Formats: sequence, structure tokens, C-alpha cells
Amino acid sequence: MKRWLRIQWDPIDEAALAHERTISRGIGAVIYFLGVVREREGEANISAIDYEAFEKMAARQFEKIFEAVERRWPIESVRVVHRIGCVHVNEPSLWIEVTAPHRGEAFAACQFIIDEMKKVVPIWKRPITETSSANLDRTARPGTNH
Amino acid sequence: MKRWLRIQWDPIDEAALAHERTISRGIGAVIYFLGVVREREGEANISAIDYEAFEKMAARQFEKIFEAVERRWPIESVRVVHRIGCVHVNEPSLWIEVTAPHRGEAFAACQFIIDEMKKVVPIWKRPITETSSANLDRTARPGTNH
Amino acid sequence: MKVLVTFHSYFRDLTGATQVLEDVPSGTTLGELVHSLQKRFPKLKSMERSTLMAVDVEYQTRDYQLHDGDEVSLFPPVQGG
Amino acid sequence: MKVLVTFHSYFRDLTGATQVLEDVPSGTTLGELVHSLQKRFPKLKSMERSTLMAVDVEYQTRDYQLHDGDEVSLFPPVQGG
Repeated sequence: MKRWLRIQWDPIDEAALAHERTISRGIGAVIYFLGVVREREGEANISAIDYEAFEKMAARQFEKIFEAVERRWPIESVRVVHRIGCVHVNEPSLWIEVTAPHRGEAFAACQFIIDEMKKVVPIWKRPITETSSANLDRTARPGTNH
Repeated sequence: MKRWLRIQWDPIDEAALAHERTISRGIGAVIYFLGVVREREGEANISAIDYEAFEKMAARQFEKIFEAVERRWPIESVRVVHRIGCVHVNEPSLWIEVTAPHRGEAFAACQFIIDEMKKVVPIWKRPITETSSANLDRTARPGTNH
Repeated sequence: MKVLVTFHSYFRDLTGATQVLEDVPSGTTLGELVHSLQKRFPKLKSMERSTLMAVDVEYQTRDYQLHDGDEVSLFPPVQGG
Repeated sequence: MKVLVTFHSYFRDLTGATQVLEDVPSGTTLGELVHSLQKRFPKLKSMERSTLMAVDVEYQTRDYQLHDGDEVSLFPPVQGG
């Protein structure tokens, strides 16, 4: 199974990711999942979410999830992008692609990846409201004027 | 719920479809499904599938599926493209997008649409093998040199 | 009354026809129409258990009462996707 | 032996620290280390039931025996997606 993970500060470029897809002649199903930041977080209206990752461990935990996927289903490839830093409402924070011979296993694997990620991958979020957004210094990308 | 259906001879333009997506600030999940023509159809290796639709009835049956989706889940929008005519191995014949506040309902609705489509939407396929591909006249697009 | 019957997919091959215009007595059911077509097109009879029936754009069962001008479609199991 | 402890997410706010370098006796368990940190950082104690523990890049339980040079991480429940 091909595996590909990126944890990145840059916006998720759906078009580029779709363009980079390669599938074998045995593939019948491709699923994309986009997790998008919603305006409503619990009781509050927010303007963004500031994501933080413990990257080295996140990569290892995703790898273990991918290993579990490979053991359970005949998946050809999994690609995952998780954005970190400040992600505004309506923007995707997560992009997952699964390709497989049949849709049943593709849907199952994609949902499994999301469910497991939410249990074990060390990524955290901090909601940004209008009033809190003045206080965003620490989310600045290292070495850039973010 | 926004609904959008296209049954078309032209190739499915994923990038354009993704670009045309609009979502409200309450959306947390976007799912795309691509159904791709596989090389293996039953026991035979094929080079393409020739899809035929009874278009007027297909549109009506999709509409009924969309109505059922709307009754069952809080989906914001559904877009479906089914290609007809000759679709080669590795090319998508089906593209579905579902947007919803949460991923659970988005996954459920997307799978429901595919399952129901396969039961009721009048579309048929004819596998094209290398030897049969000389005999493709009747799949020509009306009015074009396809 | 006149009823237009359209064959889809390989039902065209089985019957050698895309459409036939049928003249049936008032009160004829969809099942009776299909039965008479199966007599005329024996290969259609062999697909009896796999024949789907629609009038206009809706599926109908054998006991549907035909009306003048109805557009009937007969086709094998669908295979979208 | 020396153990480097990193706090993630709002555990940084609770402790006022990103990292602390701890000197612990040989044979100390992860649970004992966390207990001593909870004494020093009382707000961490309030999150006792929601504290996840890792050594290097793997989750570990309280009975994990620390080694010299271990990199320990403490953090609240994860929220990716």
C-alpha cells in the first residue's frame, strides 16, 4: 500500500493533490475527504482554528494507522494532509484520499483513518474568536511573517 | 438541500467541479467519490466500458434519491456527474460530492446515493474488449465525430 | 389505444428493435402488454425474471393499467456507477 | 538520570513551561515522574484524568520504566481533523 503524509502550514491545494494522483488499472474507487473548519465550535462562533501538532509523534501515529489499514483492507494508496497553524472557517484542515479496487473498502478505510486519527494523533486545536484573534502571535509560522 | 445532476458524454473534469464548489460556513465535511473503470470486469480484461442511459428517467430516479437523502440527513448539497458513452480503463465514470456539517452524515449519504443508484437509475454498461472495440459505432456521440 | 414501447440496453439486441408502437385494447395492463411482446420476441421471454418496466420515468408493476399514449420502457437490471 | 519533559497544547499554559529537564533516580516510572510534576504544577493535577503520556513517539502507561535521556511528552486529549 502506498502511503503519503504531509503535516503542513500551507493551505491545502486540492487541485494539485488531485493532479498528483496515480492509480493502477485495477482501481475502481477513489474517495476524498475534506475536513473543513466550521463557524460553530461548541457554543461559540469562531473565525478560525489554530492547529498545533507534535509532528514527529503525529507522523508515527499516522504510520501505525496506515499499517492497520493495510492489514484490514486491500487498499492501493492512502494520502493524508493535515494543515497546522491558523485555518479559517470554510478552509480545509484535513484532506484524505483513499484508492481501492472497490468502494466498500475505500469508504471503510477512509472512515477508519479519521476515527483513529481523532483518538491517537497528537494534534490539538484552539478556537480563534474575533476577540481572541489579536492574540495570535504564537501561531506565527517560524521564520515567516505569517 | 442543493442538488445538481449532470449526465454527460464529456470526460469528468474533477478540477473544474472542485473549483465550482461553494459551501456555507456551517460545513465541516466534504466527500468526493470517484467511480473509476477497472481493467477487470468479471473474468475478462477490458479496455473500456460503454455506458448507456435512459436519461429522462435517470434524472427522475436521481431526483427521488436526492429527496430521500434530504429526508434522512442534514446535507447541504449533493452534486452528481455520471458519464455515458465510452469510458476507458482508469477514467472516472461517476463523480459524487456531498457536503454536510459533519462527516458521519456525509459518508452515510454518499454511500446511500451510490447504493440506490445501482438499484434504480437506468444506466447500463457494455464492456469493451480489444476485440470488440472495432464495433463501437453505436456509441458515437450524436452529431459529433466521437 | 396506442402505447409506445422502448427497449433499452441489450433488450434492443434481443428484440432487434429500439421502439415498437403497440395498439392495445382499453384496460390492458402493463403485464399483459409485456406478455404479448414476449410472444412476439421469444428472446425477451428468456429474460422474464430480469425485466424491469417503466411508464414515462417511473417504475411500474405488472398490474399497472395502461393509458392511451403511454410511453413504456423495458430494460434489464441497471448497472450505473 | 535525565529526562526531558515537553508539554503540548494548553498543558503549556497550565505549567507555564514548554519543556523541563528532570533529574530522576534510576528505576523511576512514568507514573512517578508525572506525580512529581503534578505536585510542582498543581493545575496539571486538575487534568490528571485527561493527561496522555508518550515517550519519544509512542504512547506509554504509568508503569513504563524511564531510561536516561528519555523524551517524555504530556498532553491533553487529541483533537485532529
